[in-house]
Amino acid sequence: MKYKSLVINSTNKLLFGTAPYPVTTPRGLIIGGGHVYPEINFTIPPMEITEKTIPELIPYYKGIVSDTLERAVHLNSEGIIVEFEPLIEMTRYPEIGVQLVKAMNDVCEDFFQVHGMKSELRLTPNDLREFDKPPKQRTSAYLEPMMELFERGANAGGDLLSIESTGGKEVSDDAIMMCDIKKFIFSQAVLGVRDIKMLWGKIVGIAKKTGKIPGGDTACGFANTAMILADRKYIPKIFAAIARIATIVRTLAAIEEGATGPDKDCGYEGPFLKAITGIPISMEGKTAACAHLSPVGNIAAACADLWSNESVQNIKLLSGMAPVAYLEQLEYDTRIMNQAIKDGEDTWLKLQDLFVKSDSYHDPQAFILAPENVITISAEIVKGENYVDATLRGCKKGLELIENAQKEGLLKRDEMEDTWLESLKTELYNMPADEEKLVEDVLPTIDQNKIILSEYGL
Amino acid sequence: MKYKSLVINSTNKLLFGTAPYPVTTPRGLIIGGGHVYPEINFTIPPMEITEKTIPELIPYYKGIVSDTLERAVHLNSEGIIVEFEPLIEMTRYPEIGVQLVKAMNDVCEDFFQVHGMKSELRLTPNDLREFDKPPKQRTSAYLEPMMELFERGANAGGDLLSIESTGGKEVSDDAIMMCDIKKFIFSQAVLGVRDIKMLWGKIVGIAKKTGKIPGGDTACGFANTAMILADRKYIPKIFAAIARIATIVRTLAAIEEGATGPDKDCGYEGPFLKAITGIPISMEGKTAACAHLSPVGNIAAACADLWSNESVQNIKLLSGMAPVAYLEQLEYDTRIMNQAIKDGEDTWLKLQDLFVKSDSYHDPQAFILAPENVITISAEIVKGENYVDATLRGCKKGLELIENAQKEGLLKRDEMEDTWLESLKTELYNMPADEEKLVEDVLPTIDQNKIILSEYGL
Amino acid sequence: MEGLLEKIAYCVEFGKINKNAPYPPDMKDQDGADELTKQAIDQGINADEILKKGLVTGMEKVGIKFRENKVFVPQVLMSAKAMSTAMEHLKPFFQSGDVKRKGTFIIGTVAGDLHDIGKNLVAMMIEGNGWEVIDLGTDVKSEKFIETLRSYTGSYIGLSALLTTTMVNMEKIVKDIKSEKPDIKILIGGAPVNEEFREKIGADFYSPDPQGAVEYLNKLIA
Amino acid sequence: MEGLLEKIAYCVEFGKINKNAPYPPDMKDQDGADELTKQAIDQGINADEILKKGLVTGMEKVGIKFRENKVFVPQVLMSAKAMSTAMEHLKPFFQSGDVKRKGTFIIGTVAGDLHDIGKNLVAMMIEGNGWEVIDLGTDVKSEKFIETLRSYTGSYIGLSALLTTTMVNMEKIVKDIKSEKPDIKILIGGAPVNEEFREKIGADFYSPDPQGAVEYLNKLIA
Ligand code: B12
Ligand code: B12
Repeated sequence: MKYKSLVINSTNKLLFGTAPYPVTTPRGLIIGGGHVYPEINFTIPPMEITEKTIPELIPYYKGIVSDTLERAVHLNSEGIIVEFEPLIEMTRYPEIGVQLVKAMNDVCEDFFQVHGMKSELRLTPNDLREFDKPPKQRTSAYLEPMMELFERGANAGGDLLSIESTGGKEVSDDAIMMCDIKKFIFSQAVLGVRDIKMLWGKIVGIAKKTGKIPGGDTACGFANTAMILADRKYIPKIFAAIARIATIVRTLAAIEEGATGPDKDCGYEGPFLKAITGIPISMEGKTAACAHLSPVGNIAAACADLWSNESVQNIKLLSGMAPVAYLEQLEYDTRIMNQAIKDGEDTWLKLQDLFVKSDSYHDPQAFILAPENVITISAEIVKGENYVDATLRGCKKGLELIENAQKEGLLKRDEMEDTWLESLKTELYNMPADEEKLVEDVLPTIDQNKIILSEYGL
Repeated sequence: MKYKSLVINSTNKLLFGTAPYPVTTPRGLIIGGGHVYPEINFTIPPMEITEKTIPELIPYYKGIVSDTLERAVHLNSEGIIVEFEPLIEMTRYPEIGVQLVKAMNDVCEDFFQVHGMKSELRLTPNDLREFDKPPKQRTSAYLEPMMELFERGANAGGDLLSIESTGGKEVSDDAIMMCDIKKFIFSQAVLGVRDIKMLWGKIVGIAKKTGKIPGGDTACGFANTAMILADRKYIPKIFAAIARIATIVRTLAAIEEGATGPDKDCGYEGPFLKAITGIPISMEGKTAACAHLSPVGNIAAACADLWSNESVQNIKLLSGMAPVAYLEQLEYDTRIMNQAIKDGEDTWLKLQDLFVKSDSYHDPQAFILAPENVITISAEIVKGENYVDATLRGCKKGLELIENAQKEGLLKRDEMEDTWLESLKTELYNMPADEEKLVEDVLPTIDQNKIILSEYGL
Repeated sequence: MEGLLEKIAYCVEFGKINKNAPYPPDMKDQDGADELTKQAIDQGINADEILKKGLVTGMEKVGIKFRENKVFVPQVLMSAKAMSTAMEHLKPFFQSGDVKRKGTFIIGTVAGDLHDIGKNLVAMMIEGNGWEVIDLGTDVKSEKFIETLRSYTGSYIGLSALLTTTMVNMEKIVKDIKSEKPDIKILIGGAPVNEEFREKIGADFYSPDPQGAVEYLNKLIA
Repeated sequence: MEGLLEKIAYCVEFGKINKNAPYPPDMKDQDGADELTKQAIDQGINADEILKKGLVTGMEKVGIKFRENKVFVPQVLMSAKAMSTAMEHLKPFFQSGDVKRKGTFIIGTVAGDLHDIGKNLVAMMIEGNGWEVIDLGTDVKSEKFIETLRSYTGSYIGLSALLTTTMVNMEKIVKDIKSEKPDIKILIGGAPVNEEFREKIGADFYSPDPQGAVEYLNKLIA
């Protein structure tokens, strides 16, 4: 663990729109520099995607971006991030992805020239390695097209590079379904961290070579999976909350390798990363209800530097196309935040306080995102001697905070979950804080047909 | 004009969540009583609607309402309004509408019994009179099914009664397209007012008879039509702003007839009505971007007692069905507002200030909705000797405020609109402030084939 | 002669109807499209030239400005009024067959639907482009379209719908017309309509705006 | 005898696998589904009864609690484990044909798609209801389904897709299977899938949740 102390250690410095290490983009957005920008994300309805259909895909994607930017101009937006999250085929055959990046970047440049509208493309290639069964995290032939899309896509105009990497998923899915926190921590603090270091080493290399911004990763595939399952009452919310904390170190590892932020939107480890490292972060909350429901609609905004809708299909709503409607919603959300920033620290903190208090006592998953709790938990994490220890400390602290808040009657309790709090506690307090021992403990309980340990250097 | 002075005459009393005359619903929502509730509204994708398809429609509508209420329970909502805006056939053949009201109300009651979830149906029959060409506002055979749906629907569980009435539309459409403010004022202050009085006399009668709440009307068909056209740059925004002011008296006339609020969501005359009469109001802003884009995303919330999404089709988003996603967004929006209310006057005013300042200087249509301007304009309106005079006063005052703000460099100007400001001024200052004279002036310029004046008692 | 046609085009472009018209203020007391067209005819200028080089050219210019958001609808409406006033003078030439419009376009908002603002704009832009437009208004049923088609053989149809519920009626109308006259080209539009829906119901063309319809129609007769 | 089957059902319902299993804590050191099923067989209780009145009944109970959000997935998974452990003892009776499952259900996530959490839940609930389930995993192509169908004639198919892009593959798979075996019933599901899409691609049944699929399958064989 590189970080031994927090970059932000006081609650009233952990705020939306500002980060100790802001990131400046080519067209002049200063992310974390005193302004929150919308990050619009979209996907397409069922459509054939092959190299042959590129001529149809290009105008389609250009159309979405130009409609969206047009609306941004109409609303006097001060700038937006447009995320391109390719569909599988577009990474599998990087030529498709590259051409789409180029086409969309042309639109961005056009709006910059004509209207002075500052926009920037975030390029997030897919992690294809899961298609090997079991996945070959280090030796997969899929790494090649992924890296090709990163490099050629960066050169074609992908100014911010990100990925939602999937290292550890062979174990985490089952761990979530069984609510096995030990196995889950193993998947994150051992497998996840190892995989991220390898992968982000490469991505940061490409960013340096192409002069682009190595944004960051997200534990979407882990903690959001848990969140969605908890939302459907498939697993306890308290498990999802602790699982969220358990993902922090894996995403942190990308920053240790050189990622500078803004991290990827679809995870909620961002506030912890910001406290620990000072990078600007992208977050999503209520206005991502098009992509998934969540218990953190407002509190997610508390420390956001980019405010995202995660993903919406390009379908027609009564008002027009969905990405345009969502851009408008994001823009209005950020207008309030930016107005509060302009009005000075008092108002800034007050608005944050509204975001926080309005959500945090409804659900443990929201509660742990309150800046105060983020700082407390992060401070525990950086005390860790290694990633496992750090994770364990974070999880224990999180559980303690939750338990106390429930006891004090502040945080809503769900009776069905009480026994789960107890069993989580038991598990956490009976777990080794050392990688080697944890591996030894967990290995016999996992299905060796599903995972190749050497692909994690184990 | 019944109202001679303002019920609310200080800016810091014109706030979201509170109204001098709150309205209590049967299941215990107190609208305007210190809490902002979401108002969810939805419509269905293309589907056959006849008495024969009732058996398919019922489970469909029940499904939407129960999914939505389930989400509201999940989010610990303190209550919601569900608006039923029927499709034409459901008013044309009231049996369909009545059965759907009953079915949805059963769901509401069920959630009330099982989960204590307080919800209430707003029933908004369609104004069918336009189907006669030219419309017969008073003698139309269509009035019968409309009133039947009001009455039987009220008895079946439609607790709040509303309509978007269309009196004056024969003239207003052309007036908007030609940006003819004189003709537009005629359509509102003469035709609109006369029609509303007739119609709301009946509706209030039904409300009394059935023991239900006569909510209110909206000038959606007039001012929103102008707003949408301005949004597409078809007409100047400044015309749309003044047209908005010109609609106030017609919707006010419903309150004079006994409507108590909450008025219908899809208009922005609400804040003025609140200032003048003290009723609670329903508003829509950014979270109605599914139904229409707008320049008033945040400022619309400044004085809202209900917060609505106007309408979203029941289509599938990545997260689930659209009405559920929008209910979630509304709930999070209102959580912040309610938290601010809880935190006391300071925070309450500060949040309102953020809503206001973040929008009001971008567009004249937003600007006139700033509480300060609402009060100034409303104060002018109540000085009016009659509806025409009142309207003219309001419009002149609005134009003056806009002009000054533009001159001071506060309000964004659009060069293309400058000549329109001038010509609007000329027209307003050369117009009679007296109904009879206005009628005399305007009659020769309107197409008598399109309107039957006797249907307005003219 | 060139000068006169240019002047007519200018009057149409800026919506100068006739001498008495107060609009636009800076052309006060000058001749308008009305007077100039009469003069052109009196001077023996070919009516077809007056139509194409004068009136349609003027409308095309304002149409382009409208598409580029450089003028508002009322300005286009004034242009359209200037054009239609001038057209009165050309009537005899249409009747004699000396001048032809590009073709006939029949438009209406479908049964059950009363929204007509969008439809009116489409009608106006197509008319201004030199087409004869028959506007059947709102709430129009299949029979009405088919009946009108009988009087105007070889014309094109435009349907508008703003309600998702009336999209079903749009589908029905398309089927009814096509089963009566399979070769008729049907254009559709309105906020809830899209390309996918067009394909589904077997209409021939969808456009989100009037311009697209104008271009499509012109291509059809090219 | 009744008592024993009830106990087995109870063990399945509460996920008591065997004596050594630590879960649930309040059944520590008691016999589990494993031991009790063996006892039942030893006592000569009809294997079919053990399956239906014991195991399936237990799973049904936990299934109902799950649907009503009274238990979480891990609890259902424990029940499923208890059931499958007990099933080991019934194997010989299946082989001899003394006991039959309700039928065979082949399930997989379609080609290009790796999401399997939803599919796994569906598989689990159907299996627990007394069906044989063949889980082909994720990223499954038409050939694989058709091949599997050859070995399990008369079975039913379930397809899952979570990406809008792989919905196209779902369509293809349905077509491929139907053109090979027109009578096969195909069930589909996954977040982006809906009834309209089902109709479009010609699948037989769509359900947003596992319960719907279980009910549909049971109706089919009723
Ligand atoms: C978890 C998850 C993942 C995990 C998957 C883990 C796993 N082992 O499955 C990971 C992180 C790996 C992942 C990867 C990706 N994902 Co993903 N993922 C999700 C997420 C958050 C939840 C899905 C889930 O498990 N839900 C819980 C289960 C229980 O629900 P379910 O699957 O719907 O199943 C239920 C029903 O549908 C039904 N059912 C399901 N199948 C069947 C079958 C039958 C026969 C029947 C009757 C019923 C039925 O019963 C189930 C139980 O009730 C969704 C978001 C969302 N809102 O759904 C995105 C989502 C599906 N993913 C998405 C995307 C884009 C991706 C990636 C492309 C991301 C990327 N950029 O790399 C990759 C694609 C990988 C691939 N090729 O498949 C998008 C899809 C967008 C689109 N247009 O298609 C979503 C919607 C997220 C978003 N909002 O953008 N994802
Ligand atoms: C103005 C308006 C009205 C006015 C109509 C005035 C008029 N004379 O047309 C009034 C108030 C009367 C009205 C009434 C109703 N309305 Co209305 N209305 C609108 C509104 C706000 C704007 C529509 C508009 O004029 N747009 C501007 C024009 C220029 O755009 P356009 O029509 O799309 O046309 C453009 C293109 O589509 C294209 N085009 C149009 N037609 C054609 C045809 C061809 C051939 C081609 C090529 C192109 C083309 O070119 C045009 C120019 O660019 C919309 C909201 C919205 N977001 O659209 C709701 C809306 C359409 N209405 C709606 C509803 C529900 C109603 C009512 C049922 C309300 C009620 N409860 O009573 C009634 C129905 C009356 C009826 N039977 O038709 C809903 C429809 C929802 C749904 N699922 O269908 C909407 C979407 C509002 C909402 N968000 O809920 N409405």
